[in-house]
Parts: sequence; structure tokens; C-alpha cells
Amino acid sequence: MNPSPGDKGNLLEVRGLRTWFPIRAGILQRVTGQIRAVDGIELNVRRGETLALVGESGCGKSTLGYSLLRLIESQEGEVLFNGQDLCSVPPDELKDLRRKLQIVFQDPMAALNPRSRVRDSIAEGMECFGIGNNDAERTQRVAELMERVGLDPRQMDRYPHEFSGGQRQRICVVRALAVEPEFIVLDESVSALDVSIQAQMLNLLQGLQEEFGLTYLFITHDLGVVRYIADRVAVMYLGQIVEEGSADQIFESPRHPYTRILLSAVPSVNPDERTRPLRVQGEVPSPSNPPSGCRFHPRCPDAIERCSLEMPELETRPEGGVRCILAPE
Amino acid sequence: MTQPLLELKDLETSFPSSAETVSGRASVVEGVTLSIDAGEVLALVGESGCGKSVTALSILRLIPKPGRIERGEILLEGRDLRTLSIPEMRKVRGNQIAMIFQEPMTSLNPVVRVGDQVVEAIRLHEKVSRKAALARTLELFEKVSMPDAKARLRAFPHELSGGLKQRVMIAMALSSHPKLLIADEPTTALDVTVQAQTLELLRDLRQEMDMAVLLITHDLGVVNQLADRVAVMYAGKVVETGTREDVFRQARHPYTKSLLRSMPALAKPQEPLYEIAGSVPVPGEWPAGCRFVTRCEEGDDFCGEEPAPRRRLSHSHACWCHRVEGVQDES
Amino acid sequence: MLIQAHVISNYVVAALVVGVLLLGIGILRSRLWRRSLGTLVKRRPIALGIVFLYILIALLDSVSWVGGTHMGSRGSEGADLVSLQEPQSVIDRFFPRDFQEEGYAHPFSSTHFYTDKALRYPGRHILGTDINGRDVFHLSLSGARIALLVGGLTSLIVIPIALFFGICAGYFGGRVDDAVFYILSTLASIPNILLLIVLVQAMGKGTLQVCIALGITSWVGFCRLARGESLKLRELDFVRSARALGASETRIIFRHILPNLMHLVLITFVLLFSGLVLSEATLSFLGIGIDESWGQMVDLARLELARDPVVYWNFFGAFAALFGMILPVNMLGDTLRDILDPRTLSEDS
Amino acid sequence: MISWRTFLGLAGACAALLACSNDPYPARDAQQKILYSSFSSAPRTLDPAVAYSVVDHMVTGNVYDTLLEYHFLKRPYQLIPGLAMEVPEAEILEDGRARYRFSLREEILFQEDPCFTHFHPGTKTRRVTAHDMVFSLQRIADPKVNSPISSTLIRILGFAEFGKRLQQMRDESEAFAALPVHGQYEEAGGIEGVRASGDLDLEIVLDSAYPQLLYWFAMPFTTPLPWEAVVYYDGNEGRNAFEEHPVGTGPFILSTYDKYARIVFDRNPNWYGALHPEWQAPGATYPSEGEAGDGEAGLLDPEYVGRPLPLIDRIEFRMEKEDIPSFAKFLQGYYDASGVIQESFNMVVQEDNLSDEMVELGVDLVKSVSPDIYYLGFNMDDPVVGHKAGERGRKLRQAMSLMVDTEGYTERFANKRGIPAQSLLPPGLFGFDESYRNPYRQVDLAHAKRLMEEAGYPGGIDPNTGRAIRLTFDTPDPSAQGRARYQFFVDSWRKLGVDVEIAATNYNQFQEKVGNGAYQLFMWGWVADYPDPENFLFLLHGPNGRTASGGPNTANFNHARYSELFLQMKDMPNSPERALLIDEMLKILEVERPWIELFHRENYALYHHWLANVKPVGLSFSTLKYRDLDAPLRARWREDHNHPIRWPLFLVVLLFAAMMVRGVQTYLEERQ
Amino acid sequence: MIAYIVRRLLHGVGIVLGVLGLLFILFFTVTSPEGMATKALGEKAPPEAIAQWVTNHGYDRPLFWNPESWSDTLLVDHYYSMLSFDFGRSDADDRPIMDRIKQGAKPSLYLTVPLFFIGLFLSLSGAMLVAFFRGTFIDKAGLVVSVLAMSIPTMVYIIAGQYILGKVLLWFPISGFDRDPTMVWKFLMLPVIVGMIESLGGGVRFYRTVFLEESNRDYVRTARAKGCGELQLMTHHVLGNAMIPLLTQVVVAIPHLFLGALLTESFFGIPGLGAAMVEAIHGNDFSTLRALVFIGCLLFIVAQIVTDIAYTVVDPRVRLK
Repeated sequence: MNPSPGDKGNLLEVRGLRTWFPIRAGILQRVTGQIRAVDGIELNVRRGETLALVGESGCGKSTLGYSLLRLIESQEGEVLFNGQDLCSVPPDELKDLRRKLQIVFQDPMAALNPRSRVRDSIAEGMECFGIGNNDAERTQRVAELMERVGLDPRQMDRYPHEFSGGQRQRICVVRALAVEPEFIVLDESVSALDVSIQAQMLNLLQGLQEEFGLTYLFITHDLGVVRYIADRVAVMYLGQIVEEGSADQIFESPRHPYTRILLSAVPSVNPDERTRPLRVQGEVPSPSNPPSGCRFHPRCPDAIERCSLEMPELETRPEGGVRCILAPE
Repeated sequence: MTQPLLELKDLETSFPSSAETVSGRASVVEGVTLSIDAGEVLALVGESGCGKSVTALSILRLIPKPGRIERGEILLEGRDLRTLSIPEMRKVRGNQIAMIFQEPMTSLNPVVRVGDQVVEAIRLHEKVSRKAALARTLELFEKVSMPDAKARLRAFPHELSGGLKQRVMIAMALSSHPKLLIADEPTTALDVTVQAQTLELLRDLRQEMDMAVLLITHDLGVVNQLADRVAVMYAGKVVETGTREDVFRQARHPYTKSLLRSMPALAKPQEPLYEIAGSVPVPGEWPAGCRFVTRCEEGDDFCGEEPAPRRRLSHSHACWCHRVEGVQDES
Repeated sequence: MLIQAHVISNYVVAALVVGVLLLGIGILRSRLWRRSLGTLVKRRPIALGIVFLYILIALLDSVSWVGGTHMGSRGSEGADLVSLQEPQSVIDRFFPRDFQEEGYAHPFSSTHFYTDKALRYPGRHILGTDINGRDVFHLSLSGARIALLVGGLTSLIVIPIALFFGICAGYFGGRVDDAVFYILSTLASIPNILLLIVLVQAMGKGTLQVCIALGITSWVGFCRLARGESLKLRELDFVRSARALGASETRIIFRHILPNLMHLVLITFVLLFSGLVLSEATLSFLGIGIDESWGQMVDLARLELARDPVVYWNFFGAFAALFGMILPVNMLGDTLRDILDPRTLSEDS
Repeated sequence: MISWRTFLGLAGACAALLACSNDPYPARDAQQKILYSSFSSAPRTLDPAVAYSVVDHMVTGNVYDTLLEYHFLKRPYQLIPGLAMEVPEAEILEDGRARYRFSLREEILFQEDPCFTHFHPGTKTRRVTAHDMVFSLQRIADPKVNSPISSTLIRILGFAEFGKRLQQMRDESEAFAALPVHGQYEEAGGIEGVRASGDLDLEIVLDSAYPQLLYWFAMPFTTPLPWEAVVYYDGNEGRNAFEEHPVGTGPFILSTYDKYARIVFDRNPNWYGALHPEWQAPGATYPSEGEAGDGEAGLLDPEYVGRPLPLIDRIEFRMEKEDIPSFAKFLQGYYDASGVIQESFNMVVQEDNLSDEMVELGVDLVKSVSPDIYYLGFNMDDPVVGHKAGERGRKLRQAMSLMVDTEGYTERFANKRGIPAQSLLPPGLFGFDESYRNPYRQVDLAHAKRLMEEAGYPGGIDPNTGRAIRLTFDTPDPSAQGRARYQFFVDSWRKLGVDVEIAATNYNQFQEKVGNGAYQLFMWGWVADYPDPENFLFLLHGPNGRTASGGPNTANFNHARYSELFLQMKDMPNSPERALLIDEMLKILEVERPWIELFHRENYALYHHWLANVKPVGLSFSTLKYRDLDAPLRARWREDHNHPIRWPLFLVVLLFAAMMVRGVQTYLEERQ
Repeated sequence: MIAYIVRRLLHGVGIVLGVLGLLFILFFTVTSPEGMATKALGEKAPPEAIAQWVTNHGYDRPLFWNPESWSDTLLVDHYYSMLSFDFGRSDADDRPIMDRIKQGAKPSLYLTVPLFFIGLFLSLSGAMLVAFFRGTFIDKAGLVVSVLAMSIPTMVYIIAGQYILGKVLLWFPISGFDRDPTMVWKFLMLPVIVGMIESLGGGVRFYRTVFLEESNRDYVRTARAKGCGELQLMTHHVLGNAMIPLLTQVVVAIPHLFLGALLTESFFGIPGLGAAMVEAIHGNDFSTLRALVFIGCLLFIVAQIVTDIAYTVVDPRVRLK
């Protein structure tokens, strides 16, 4: 989907974001190392677009998502939302900003309080931010939103376990929508769903984006979904963005070897294609002790000596960039 | 016609259900009839809860209590596994039919070294010394391309990554040259790159060892990569069987068709995805007739009344649908 | 003039009944709890009935007033004059005021056990009488009140405290957690029974003292549980999303953490209850229990079992009353654990 | 395989069960002349200067001989010479002081012990001299020893001064404190009134005549002690402590002292009775005369008369905390004698005689009354029940006294084993009048109610509060058993309308209450130390008040006339004048009612027919040296009466096997 | 690994200090030295002797703060004496407490060690049996019996055991003890059997839950799928994995053992620490009680530390570097 003109500006800019987790050991539990889950991320999310964040498990994409919303505190860097740095706002202002940024998690069962009625779960954000004057008004809005996502508002007094997986995920979406956010992090939000339900969900998300002018950060490992939904794609490897670009560019002409490998590994559904994927060596190294130089070089089929020595910079071009010294122009 | 390696006839497996039924039980798998020839890969596809895993577990009679097999035959080379005694059944498991599971993280015993777990599998079916078994294990580890195989023999499961654990599982399954490997969602929990490696490994191994594979998955991509034949399941019943080409190119059952159409990978980004309305009904609340009738665009009232018959479309292709024209089987 | 103890006790009982009723209404209004309750009723109707009977007896025995009538009193010469001045409970009033013989009497007997003297109330002691001639059935019924007091009061003290500290420690972590954890480990390092003995020895005998001692020893386990559970819950997605929705910490605790601990509270309450009553019995065996509890009755009666001819009814009465309560409570606890297991909530239905 | 292991384990367990018997003693001891007895709590100390409880004396009495002893058979109790040649008479000196001279037997040896070898190499024992007696008495005066009778002997000249001097010198000089104790005593100059006038002659001088003194010389407190033992056994360097390792002159030596499980005595070959049977010393031969009825009871069997003691080779005491198992073991023949436990009383005794069942088992019964008194006391310092309440209080006490039915109490809690007490003097003591009936100790509800009215508490109602008068019954026994017992009294008083509340606290808190005078009613008992009325009457002597002075007068009773009479009476020899004084004292108590006297215990002792020479004693002195037993008879009897019943074991195994088989069946069915 | 052990030990030391503080508060704010003295010297002891005893024992010193010398307080004394295992003398019989502990330790071990191991073995076997037959009538009966058995107070077991096995069937001596190793087993049979039966109910129920939980895990299914028999499954796979909850339960059982020993020893006349404790309770012998409680806590703390270290052995996942 093309962003509407005049909306070109960045809604969210991430500058050098770093979220490390200390490793404690020894008698005194001193910090002996750091898990570099998010390690110097630069990322722009444009208003109204869907940016997909792709990577394998453990690459730090969920941590990045949480860091953006300050559900996890970062050590360094800025997250500029509408120009305001989320990382340094005082707690009382943060509350107002939070309303603009929401998140939908992967497992809808874990994301809903099993002992809260659906209505209460949805209305919680509204109560917290004082949206709606009274309960009745809020209930009204809950009903409207539920209707909008294809849920029966009469079921709002039910508990999460009384819904199917797909319905639960819709409830999660409604809950996020209820506070009128501008930006939603979708953390593997459709990955756990069956194909038929996934399709419903993706359609719904697209519809909502159009209707409410939302911006999505779509975190996933499923490249098939990315191809379908994303405007732009950022590929993450070991806490860093290795390639960023428009969806077309990434899928048509990936520039980073890791991106190429990732794409080739997706088993195709096309009965004509039964290709052998590109070989990749070894396993993902530990984020507490990342390799020197380019983080991908120990597994890279194209690596040369220089790769192990210097860490390539991410190109900063408006249409995206790549973090590889060998990347073709 | 040669005898198939494994034949399921009218298999029905039930679990206790909270739904209001007469017996308090609901059949999760009903009337499943399938066959696998030696050396063939049959993929059993369906969404979660459609009964594909239960079918697989029923074959090995590993249905956890209080579930039980209600009726049907499970013929392995003509011998009905349901009539075997427990010790006899034990000889089939892991020996003639081996199985690997979805979650390599939890499927290995966390307190036993992986090498020993494979050794145990070998020695359960063959009277060999521990040492010999260990040597065999090393061979197997090399066969499944386990990097640094020798050192890995002494590793504990938690010291291995998911992909390597799945390789251990595969090595364990292959330890006694089974005729049939049941792979229950073998790659679902793995990352794409590791999935690709694992699929490749499976493909190579089955050619090399000439074994049949019953591949259980919900991922059509995986099916496309590995399967010779495909059986699509919906709500406890098989709705369509055929070769890979049959199913992917000429799917006839409305469910199969909509499944393929709702794949985002096959869709064009600008168009809305095809949606199957509603969700899979819960076991025990399945419609009396064709089970897809509640979500089917093509169905009518009649479909809901009577179970759909098997319609043969070609020698390899069959479909259970009232709406599909074809040769109805005599049964 | 000071308000008399029994009046206060009556008010407490009234408050308790109202509280329980309100709680009951609250439970019935929540479909989740109602469903669990329904399952419980369906699976353990007899146990529930017995427990309710016990509670009823205990409550009736807690409501008392001075004066009024007893059933079938004769007011013979030499009767207890003091009892005229003393509050008598509802249960007491089911028995004649001078329902006391002069020593052992066999159940339903019309003469004393040893002396063959005629009883004051021949044939009316359905569980016989004890060494002082008191009616064992009456004593056993009164034991229910003590048991309820021991189990109920202690749990009521323990659970809120344990919850408070457990949640604080688990949810906020850091220094609070360190401090609470230290206290917990210290208390947990003193074997329960030893701590109990020491506490009772230190504070002296008495109902309240024993309850406090039991409370101090039993809050540790539950506090640990609550702490562990809050620690787990804190990391769950729904707590995260509540935070993303701008919910305050108090709100998260009260809306998300606490309700998800309630099933533990209930299970703990039930299992704690029987544990406490049994603990009190053990204390009684060591001579530091509560007067007129079942434990004390059993302790007293164990010697009578060795009497020849055997005096079994005291032991039987007390043991049956104790066992009759513990067994259904334990069964309910067991069943509750199955029913309230959160996994049953996450299953599709 | 688990089933294999289970099976093996089960088989092993069954084998062990089959091999087991209930005989608690090694088989080799079956034919030995060993007397088996039990004790229920560990002795506190075996230091004769400190040991003051029945259990302590049970041990020390066998090991430590005293200068004087009580006659085994004669009643009232009569002193006979033990280590002393004869029982001395008091000599009144010119200034009113009294002197007692003891002369010890020659050639008395201590038991063999390493402590002698340590100080006198080459010897294992040594002779007893009067200096050992001096040393022993000095120890009692030593404040460090903390002897409970130090204040009783204070009338010995220079006794208290010696203690003070000793303490002072210890505080002042470290060198002194480092000396061995006997050196310290010598340095401190000894006790003025205790002197060894010859090697075997002991002189004791008191400030005035004190006839009861001789009784103290029949108690283990005043046994001769070798200083070697006291110095050597200091508990250091692996040596025992003296309070665990007695070294005495008695008929037995303590050979095993495992005080929480087993105490064993063996014959002492050095005992003077064993070394010098030719002396025919009264304490070392079986007596030839006794009180009336002893002959019929078989206690004067010619077989025994004049025979040197002891008659048995070994005594084994086993710890038995609980009465019931202990009694069961007696019935199985594993103890030779036993008391009658309350629980089994009705099985053992029927209509005051042994039941047929017991007779069949060959068990004999001996009854006796012990010189003690159990009573309920009022705290006379209390404003409601005590002196301050004047006439009202007295009437209240009288009324309450009239309500307590001792017979009812003993019937319920002691199987009527107790003689209702009319006064505080037990039978057998001088001054006891069998015909005396205390008017306030007969149950009389009408009279009691009348007294209550006169006291101003009609129907028990205190006019000040309009409610029943409330008293607190303080008890140091919080157990259920205790409560049931106290409840008896409470129930009787409730009939008067007196609301008595039991305040059961633990012992320490009770002590504190008593110390503060914060108690109203209590129950206590007193057992005679020696058979003299003084030992009872002093319990209510004013200056002995518990709260004021910590003395034995727990009721804090203070009555001028009574105290005056007591001082007159206490040192008098038994005479009609003394009887008159005692009578008047008892009359005062009768009216004043500081106590509600309950009962004197009546002891029922059971023993198997193979045991001979059992005569109960109320005072705590040991008579085990007189006992005899027939070991082969006992061995046969035990064998006949202890055939284990095995079939339930097989039944259990069978049941288990059946269940397993059925289980496996079901399992297989379910799995198909 | 070493760092972990050291840290665990330090934590243990902290706990010990905390326990001691608690004991101080509990014991020293409640006692009356005169009461103890009377207990030690006998009811008939005169006041002078009692005063002397109190001074001799140092109970007349200040509790927390002594202006003359900071170390001359009961608090310092308490910590010092407990930590140096110099427990002083009993309030009841004025004998060194350490002697009592030394004397009592062996009989206690004689009783508790076999009781512990046999009990554990039987509980585990019973639980395995029940878990093995899960769903069948043995399982259901086992569960009901367990709950039933748990609802009966300890005392009742002891009385019944003594009566049935000792008095009626004449299998064992009803009570008593003998330090002679050839005799002692005879006296231990009955208390061990009774203790075992008593602990069986709770044990079976708990371990059954553990085993069932483990047998629902995926690796069990894997083992079945490779042809593993049920017995081998239970003993080889399930038991190994159940070790962690098992270990925890074993530690939890230690104080329970203590309690069992408390009543058992006292009723069977075994002169162990449990009996000493009961004696101390009944005799209000606070100094002995304090020492015994401290020893009990110490043992428990050590057991906890050992368990934590044992976890690393049993479970490779917790094995630390």
C-alpha cells in the first residue's frame, strides 16, 4: 500500500538504540558480560506505512519492539516519536505518549488476562487514559470496535478462553485500537494462527490501517506474510539491522547475503518450485559474544578476510540501505 | 496391486469431551482411510485441531489416556497393529515405525546425554553392546550431518540448538532403519534457515534409506518441498487425497481450494487475501454431514445432512465432497 | 461497663457471615468462579455438604447470649449455678443446662460406667460422657468452633499478609524482594514444628497465641508461592500489554496479578485449613494446644483407650469429628486443585 | 526392575518380621538374677549433695550408703545404724547447743574406681574415714554446689559462715580458687560444728537441739564422699562429671549410666556387707523382725532371715516415658514389678482385690499409704480469698472446702487410690488422729451455700459486680490431662455459683506468677522428707511465705498463733505435749482453711510371683538390696506368654499380592 | 560452580544469623530465670539456692546493652555460645546440653535414617506403582487411601501401632531402646514401621503428582515411540527427571521427620533428640530447647544448601560453570 502524499514524514525514528542485558556471575554477582539483544539500531518508520522487521529467533526483534515502547529500558540511543524522544521523557509524560504506541503480542492467550472479561480487557486502556466519560460510553465503544473487527459485541462479557485463537487475537487488536494509537507494534501477531485465520487477520489489519491511518511495525519471521503486507522491510541479524529497503527491492533484489539466504530458505508453495535453498554454515552465534567485524561473516558464503576485521556501516539512504561491504549497488 | 506399507482403514479415535454427547466422548478422528506405499512421502495437511497428529499417534497406539482408538484397522504390511499385544507393539515402535515430533526442545529427555538416548533406542531393538551401539550412534550423527558429531554424543539436550536437537531426533528415529518415519510437524518450531536444512536432510535421508515418510504439517510450503502425495484433513476427516501436483494444481475440494487461495505467499500484495469465513468447529460440535459445510461457499443444505462420499477423480486423486463430480467409490 | 466478650464474638460472627455472603455473591456473579463452583458441587457434593454442616455447627456455637432457655433442663439441686450467668451458645441450648454426669458413661447407657449409679440423663448421651461427666457429643460439636477458629482465623490473618508481601516481592523485585526473601528463608529455615513450639512456648498457651503462632509458621509457604507466581505473571504478555496501555502499578496488581492468584488463595486456604487443624492437634499432643480442641480431646482420650474395660467413645468422638472434617476438606482441596488449575482455562472449549 | 526390588524388599521385611520377638533383653541374660524395673524420667543429678528427687534417689540410694538407715520392715519408720555403729543421741551442751557423735564402722571401703588410682597410684579404693563425712558436709555448705538442703543444716555451728567465707576467699584470691575443692575447704577452716574427732568419729554441734537432724543422716545427702572422686570427675578431658559418676560405699555400683535409656547396677564386691558378713550389721542382713502382718505376707521367710544382702546380682532400669507401654511390658513379664496404672486399674483390681485375670498370671498386689499430702491452696495474700478479706474470705474458703469431694476425685482420677485427707498430716506420722473428721472436709452443699450467703455472696453473686464471683485457678500443667483434673474442682465450685477459671500456663510463667504473688488458687503436693510432723506443719509457717521469702509456704499463710505454736513444737521430741500443740495447730487450719486438703496417696504395687521381699516404702530410700527373684521361673513364664501371632503378616502379603495381580490385569485390559 | 557454592554458603550464614536473632527474641523475652532455677534445683529448693543458681548461670545480666562492657550481654552471649556450639547447661537438670545432644544424636539417627530411606523408597515405589497403574482402580484406591492416611494425626498411628503390633500380635517390644547394635534393630522395627506407614500417605500422593506430571511430558512420548517399555520408562526416564521436585520434597520432609521423631521417640522411649525436645517442652527447659531448635535449623539449612548443590548434579540444565 502506498502512503498517501503529504504523509511522507517519519513517525518514528530510532537512533543508535542499544538494549543490553547484563550477565551476572561469580560470588558477588558482578556483571561479567552483556547480551547484546539490540545493538545500535537505526530505523525510520514512516507515517502510515507497514515496516516489517524480519529475522530469525534470538536476533533481537522482539526486544527492539519492547524497547520502542519502553516496556524494556534501553541503555542508549533515542526513539523519536513525532520528534519527541521516548527514551528520555519523564514518567508522567510517558503515560500520554504510551497511548499513541501500542503492541499486539504473538500468543493471544497469554496476552489476555484469563480472569478478566473481554470487555474489561478492552476497556482497560480507555479507563487508564480517561477515554470515554463513563462506563456506559466505554462499553459502547468496546461494542463498536468489536463489531468492527468482526466480533459479536454480545460476547463482551465472556472470558478469553471462551473464544477461538483467531477471535482472541482480534480482541488483542481491539484492545490496542481502543486507545486510538498512531503506531502499533505487531509482534508475531499472526504467526501462531492457522492459514485460514491468518488470512482473515491480515485483511483486518490492512483494513484498520486504512481506516485509522495506523502505522505498523510488523515483527515476524514469516517471509510469506511480509511479502504480502509490508511496505518496507528491515532484516535483523544479531541485534543489528543488516538490510533495509522497500518490500519489492528486498524480495526482488536482496543485497545482503543473509537476506538472500533467508529468502531462499522459505519453502515455496509453488508446485513448480522445488529448489534447493542456499547453504548457510553453522548456527547463529550467541548475542553475548558476537563475532568481530561483520556479524554474519562466520556463516557468510561470500565472506572475505576484510569482513572479519571491520564492521560495515548501515548505509543511510532514504530508500533503505545494507550493512555489507560486498553489497552490490 | 502391491500391498501398501501402511494402511489405515476407517480409523476413529475419541477423547472425552465437554460437549454434550451421549457417551461423553467426541471423536477427534473419524473414518480416516489412508495408505502409504513403501518409500513414499505422504503429507497429511490441515489446520490445527483437524486431527492429523492424533492420526499419527493412533498409528503407533500412543494416544494419551483417556483418549482411545474406537474402531478401524491399522495395517502395517497387512498386520493389524491394533491386535498386537503390548510387548509386540513395543517391537514395532521405533523399529518398523519411527516418529519424530514437533518440539525438539521438549521431546528429548533433558537429563540424559543425547548420545545415550540414541544408544537406548538402538539397544531397545537390537542386542548389541553399548560400545557397538555408541559407534552406530556416531555414524548416525554423521549421517544427519551433525557438526562435531563425536563431541556432541556427550552433550545434554539443552546444550544443543533446536536444529541440532531435531537432528538428534532424526538420528534416533533412523537408528533401526524403520520402514516408515512419522514426522509430526518436524520443522514448525525451527527457524526458516534451519527448517530448510532439516527439510533437505529429510529429503536426502529418505532417498538414501528408502523409507516411507508420513509427514504431518500445516505448512503447504513444506508439503510442496517434500511430499509425493498429499492428504488434506479437515475436522477429523480426510477431505482430499492426491499427488502433490493433483492437490496444488487441481485442488477440487472447496476447503483445499480456499486454503491455497488464502496463502499470503501466493497472493498479490495489493489484493485482499481470500478468507475462509468463521473458524474450525470444536470436536463434538461437528456438523453431521460434510464438516466443511458451515464455512463452505459452494455448499447447500444437503451438504449438511449427509457425510460427503469419496469421489475418485483420477487413479491418484480423490475428494470427499457432494459438489464434486467424480466416480463414487463402492464401499 | 466493658462490652462483654461474647457480644463482640457475636458481632464478629455476624460480620463474618455477611462477609462470606458478600463473597459468595461476588463469586456467583463471576461466571468463571461460578463454573468452578458448579464443577465442585457436581464432583464433591458429599464433602461439601459435610463441610457446610461443620461450618454451620461452628457458627451456631459461636453465637451466644446470657439467659434464655435450654432444652429439657430440670434444674436439679447441685446444678451449675455459674452457667446461669454465662453466655450460652445455640448449640449449648440444644442440651440441658445440667447435662453433666459424675464420670464416664457409655453411649446410650443409663448408668455410670464404673459405679453403676444412675445417670441424670439416662440414655441421652449418644456419645457417652467423659471423665468429668460431660457429654462427648456436645464437646465434639464445640470442637468445630475451635477448629474453625484455628483454621479460619489463622488463614484470614495469614493469607492477606502473605499475599501482600508475596506480591510486593515478586512484582517489584529488587530490594523489597531481597528483604522479603531473606525473612522468608529465615523463617523457612526453622522447621515448622520447631518454630511452632518455640512460638507457643514464648507467647504462652491460649487460642489467640496458638493462632498467631500457626500464622507465623504457615504464611511462609504461601508467601513463597505468591512471590513465585507474581514473578511469573509479571513477565506475562497481558501484564506487558497493560503496561503498554498505561495502567498504573497498583492497577496492574489489583486487576491482573491479584485475580490470577485468587485460585491459589482458595486452594491454599482449603489445604492450609486442614493443615492448621492438624498442626493444632500435634501441638495438643505436645501439651501446648488449645483447650477443648479436638486435638486435646484425642490427646486426653488416647490414655482412655488403654483403660480396661476400654473407654473408647471419647477417642472415637473426637477422632471422628476431626477426621470427619479433615478428610472432606482435603478432598475438596484436591478437587479444587484440579478444577482451578489455570491450564483448564487456557484449553479451548 | 522395580517390582523385583519391591519384592526383595518385601521378602526381606517379612523375614525380619518373622525373626523378631518382643523380648527386649539379650537372650543370654534370661537365666540371670537381674531385676528389671523402669523409670519415667532421667535423673537430674547423681551428686548426693544436690540430688533431691525420687528418681535421683532411686540411683543414689543404691550407690551411696548413709550413716543411718530405715528399718526395711518396721512401721512407723525406725532408724537403724548403717555405716555408723549406732544411732546417736543428742547431747545438750551447757549453752543450749546440742552435739551428735557418730562413730563409723571400721574397714569400710569405697567402691573401686580409677579416681583412687589417680591420686594414690597402685590402689583402687581406700578406707572411709570421718574426714570423708566432714568433706561431704562441707560440700553441702559450699555455695557453688548449690545444695537444696544447705538452709536446713544451717543450724550446724559455723555452717553458713563457712559458705560465706569460702565464697569470699574464692572471689578474693585466684590462687585459692584454683586449689582443689578439698584444699579450699581446708584452707577456709572447715565448719566449726563439724569435726572429725578421730579417724572414725564424727562430731556435729548445732546451735540447739534438732531431733530431725538424724533423719537427714539417713538420706543420701550426707553420705561419706571421697574428695578424690569430686576432684577427679570434673567433666574435663574425657572424664565424667561427678554428678554422672557416683563413687560410693553402697551395696551396688553403677555400671551403666545411660540416663535417657538404661541404668544398670551390679553388686559392689567392696560393700561392707559383702566383705564382712560376719558382722551381721543391721543394714547388711535380712531383718528378722517386722511389723504385724509381715510374717503372713511372706516377708519374714526363714530362708531369708539373717542372710547377707544384696540378694540379686544386677538391677536394670529402663526408661519408660509412657505408662501404658511400660505396663504392657510388665504384663508380658519383662518388668518384675510395676505400679498399677490408672488406665488398667479396673482390669487389675476388682473390689479392692486382684482380679482373677491377674491372679491367673501370677501377679501379686501390695498396697501402702505414702507419707504425703495433696492439697488445693489459696493464696492468702489475695484480696478476695486471703487474709485481707477477713471473715468473708474465711467463709468463702470454708464454703469452697465443703464442696470438694475428694473421694469423687480419687475415684475418677486415681481409682480411689487415696485416703481423703482430714488434715495435712498423713497416717503414720506423729500427731495423726485416725478418728479425726474435719467438719469442713465433708461435702455439704447446703452448708456451703449458707456460708456463701453469710460471706455476702448469695448464690455466688458478688454484690459489687452483680455477677458470679470469679476466681483464677493457676496451674503449671497445661496438658489436656491436667485440665481434665482441674476441671473436676471447677465443676464442683460452679454448683456454689463460684466461677473459677483455669489459667494453665507453662511452668516458667507459673513460677513467675507465684513469685509476684499473682495467683489465687493452686494445687500442689508435698512428700515427706522424713517421718516427722514438722516436715508438714512448716509448710504453713508464716515466715516461710513463698511470695515474701521464697519459702515453702506456698499459701502465704500467716497466722500469729500458728507460727508461735510451730516454733514451740518443731524441736520437741514426740510427746503428749507435742501432740497437744499439733492438735491446736490443726484446729487453726481447720477453721482458717488456707488449704483444702485432698488426699494422701495410696500406692498399689504389682509384682510377679518370681519376685520376693517386696515391701513398699513411702520415703525415698532404696530397698532393692532386700529383693530376690527366681530367674528360671521367670524365663519359663515369659516364654509361655509371648508367642507372636504371625498370620496377619501373611494375610497382608497375600492381600498385597492379590491387589497387584488384579492391578496388572486391569492395566492390561485398559491398555488394549 | 565454586562461586555458586560459596554464594550459597554465604547466604546460608546470613540465614543462620537471622535464625539466631529470632531465637533470641523468642527465648530471652519470655523466660523467668527463677522458674528455671526452681526447675533445676527442685521444688523444695530454698530461695538462697535459687538466687545462687541464677547468678551462676549469668541470667542476671542485661539483655541487649551493658553500659559497662558491650560484650557482657545475653545477646552477645547467645550468638557466641550458639555459634561456638557451646550451649551451656540445661535449665532443667543443669547438665551440659552438648552432652545431651551427643547422647541423643545416635538414637535419633538410628531411628530417622532408616525411617527416611525406607520411607522414601516405599513412598517412591508406591507412587510409581500408582502412577504406573494410573487411571485404574489401584490408582483411584491409592489416591483415596493417601488422602485418608494424611487426614489421620500422627499420634493415632503410634497408638494403633503399639497396640496392634506390640500388644496384641506380640511382634515387637512395645517400646524401649538399647544402644547395643545387636539389640537395637528389635526396638527400631515398630517405630520405623509406624513412621513409615504414617509418611506413606503424603509421600505417595506427592510423588504420584510429580510422576504423572513428568509422564505427560514430550520426552516420555518420544521414549514410548522408540519402543520403550513402561517400566523402563518409569525407572529410567521419569524418575531421573522427577529428581528435582523429589529433592525439594526430600528437604521439605526433613523437618517433618523431626516432628515424626518428636512424637515417635517420645512414645517409643527412644532417647533421641526428639524425645529430648519433648522433654524440654514439657519441662520448660528453654536453654535445651533453644539449642535443639538451633541444631534443627542448622541441619535444615545445611540440607537446603546440599540440595541446591545436588540440583546441579541431578539436572544438567542447572549445572553452572
